[in-house]
Amino acid sequence: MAQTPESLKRVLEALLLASPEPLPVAELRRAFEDDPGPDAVRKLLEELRAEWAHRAVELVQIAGGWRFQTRPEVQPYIDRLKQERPARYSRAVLETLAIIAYRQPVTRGDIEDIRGVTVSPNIVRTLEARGWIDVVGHREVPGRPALYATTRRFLDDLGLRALAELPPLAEIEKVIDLADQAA
Amino acid sequence: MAQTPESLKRVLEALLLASPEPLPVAELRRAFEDDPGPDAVRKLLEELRAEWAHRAVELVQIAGGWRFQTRPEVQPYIDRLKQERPARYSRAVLETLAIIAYRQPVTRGDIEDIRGVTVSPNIVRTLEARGWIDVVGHREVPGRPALYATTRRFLDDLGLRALAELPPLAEIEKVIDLADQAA
Amino acid sequence: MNVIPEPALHCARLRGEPIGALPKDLYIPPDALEVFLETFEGPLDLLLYLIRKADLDILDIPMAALTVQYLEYVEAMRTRNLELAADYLLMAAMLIEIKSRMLLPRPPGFEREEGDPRAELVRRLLEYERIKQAAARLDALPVLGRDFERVSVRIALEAVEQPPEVNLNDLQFAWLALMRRARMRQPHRIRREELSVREHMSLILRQLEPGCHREFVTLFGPAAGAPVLVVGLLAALELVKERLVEMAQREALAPIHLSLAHGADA
Repeated sequence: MAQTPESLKRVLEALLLASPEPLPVAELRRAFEDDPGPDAVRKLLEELRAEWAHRAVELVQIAGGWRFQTRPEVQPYIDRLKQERPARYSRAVLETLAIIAYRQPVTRGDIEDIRGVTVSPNIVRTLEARGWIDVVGHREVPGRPALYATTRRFLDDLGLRALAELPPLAEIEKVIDLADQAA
Repeated sequence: MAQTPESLKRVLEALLLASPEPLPVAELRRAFEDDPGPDAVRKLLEELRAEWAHRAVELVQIAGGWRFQTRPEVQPYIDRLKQERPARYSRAVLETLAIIAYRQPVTRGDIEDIRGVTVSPNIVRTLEARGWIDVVGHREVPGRPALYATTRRFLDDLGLRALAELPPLAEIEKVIDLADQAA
Repeated sequence: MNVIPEPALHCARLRGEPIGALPKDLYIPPDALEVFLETFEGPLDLLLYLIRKADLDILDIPMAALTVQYLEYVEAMRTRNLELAADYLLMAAMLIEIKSRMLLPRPPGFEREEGDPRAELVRRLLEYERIKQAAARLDALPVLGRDFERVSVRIALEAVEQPPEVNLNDLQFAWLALMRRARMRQPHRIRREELSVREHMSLILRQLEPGCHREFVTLFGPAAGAPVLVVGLLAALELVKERLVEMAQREALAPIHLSLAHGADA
């Protein structure tokens, strides 16, 4: 194939459609014998994104790179074809995930301090099995508890480019200084 | 989504793009709450096929149903992308290979003595699978451990005519001495 | 018989349906109480509920009233022979302690240092509430596999995997490293590791994916200065020593490659 912008775009489209994992620009460039350069690739990706704007599949940019994914509107159709639907996570799992996402890296003890209850190993295992959290080290205190953090897969699965794109934590209503109030 | 022919077509497209398996018409119809009927679905699939005629991905009908697949012309691009960055063997594998090359025939025990750590069976298997080492006999001691040596293929792959063409050890040792003196 | 404070039941749900208010003297089946209590994620959640329900000012909690209410719930649990989680009892003890400290007359001048005895409780309640909200917002985000799917167009042909290349230099330097190590293999004191080294160890581990090789310097970004690279190298060596990571270098001064050790992720 000659490398006209149009043919480049068609190749990029095919590569992205064929890849189950998101592809970063640097990776996409490796596919070409003559590297079109990052700017050209980015421009073509933006054009592709626009071309797909009116379809039921969209091209998105997330932490791991660029990926085609179905739009939420078609999910009911897909669900009807699916054997099983993924279960929703319990509040305990979601709160644990939120603490790890917003306060990482944290130990199980940190999570228990914030939630005020014991954290069952199952909860942590569920999130690890999903590939959303992993152990990034150990805190150097007695017992060397594991430090958990969210993974890139977590961002990818939620369609985010970075942790900064998570919904912001609610502002603490007022700066509390009860000591001053009492004084 | 209202079921206009256009929106039906977009949903069919998304279903097929998201399915790793080919989907027969009967299966596709199941995705809709109001079954559009086999003829309508088939007509839309034909239209879709025509729409994709000028792209690097095509919609094809095979025994199992309909599926999207990449055209053969994009295969070189996919291959380049899939090709791992020149993978390399771990230090453990290289050291084991060096020991077998220079000290052959050797047992796993010999390798462990020189490396000072256990040699995992995986390392030996990796080198055997590559066709670079094989078992040339057994040492006649309790347990009759296998004796490993390098193969003809090893010499060929490294561009050597004979083992004698390996860099001489004396030279290597000299390099270490020089380095140690400099330190 | 103990009566469950009635308004609480508004928030109890049985199979997703709210359980309506029950007349005070009606027998409450034990499993209904259980379901009600299960809607709470723990003592902080229960306290928040009590505070919000009674429209109390979280920044100025009337400790006496709140403690009484909380203890009523705990008592109800106890009489139902529900397994009373230690977490709930611990909180009960903490509430009583705060309440009594507030009753103590404080000598003038001590207020400032000691502060309000409720401060820590309020901090925890607010932090928990934020996390609770954050969890709900996270759950509202579209999730792969639930709200959207990845595409998976079939690739017509599959590529053949390329085995790694090895050349004479690799062998020579593998041997060199072996010899050098053999000479140095003598007992040496283990230095106390610095925290920054450990931190970099995690940093390296998390960037390595099973089966993939990464060039050492790419782990730290282009802006990393010499000190970072030195600490990074120490960390990498430590990981190698602990057999968590494997290192490969084609020749002196050539790029150092790191990969996860086999079995490290087991």
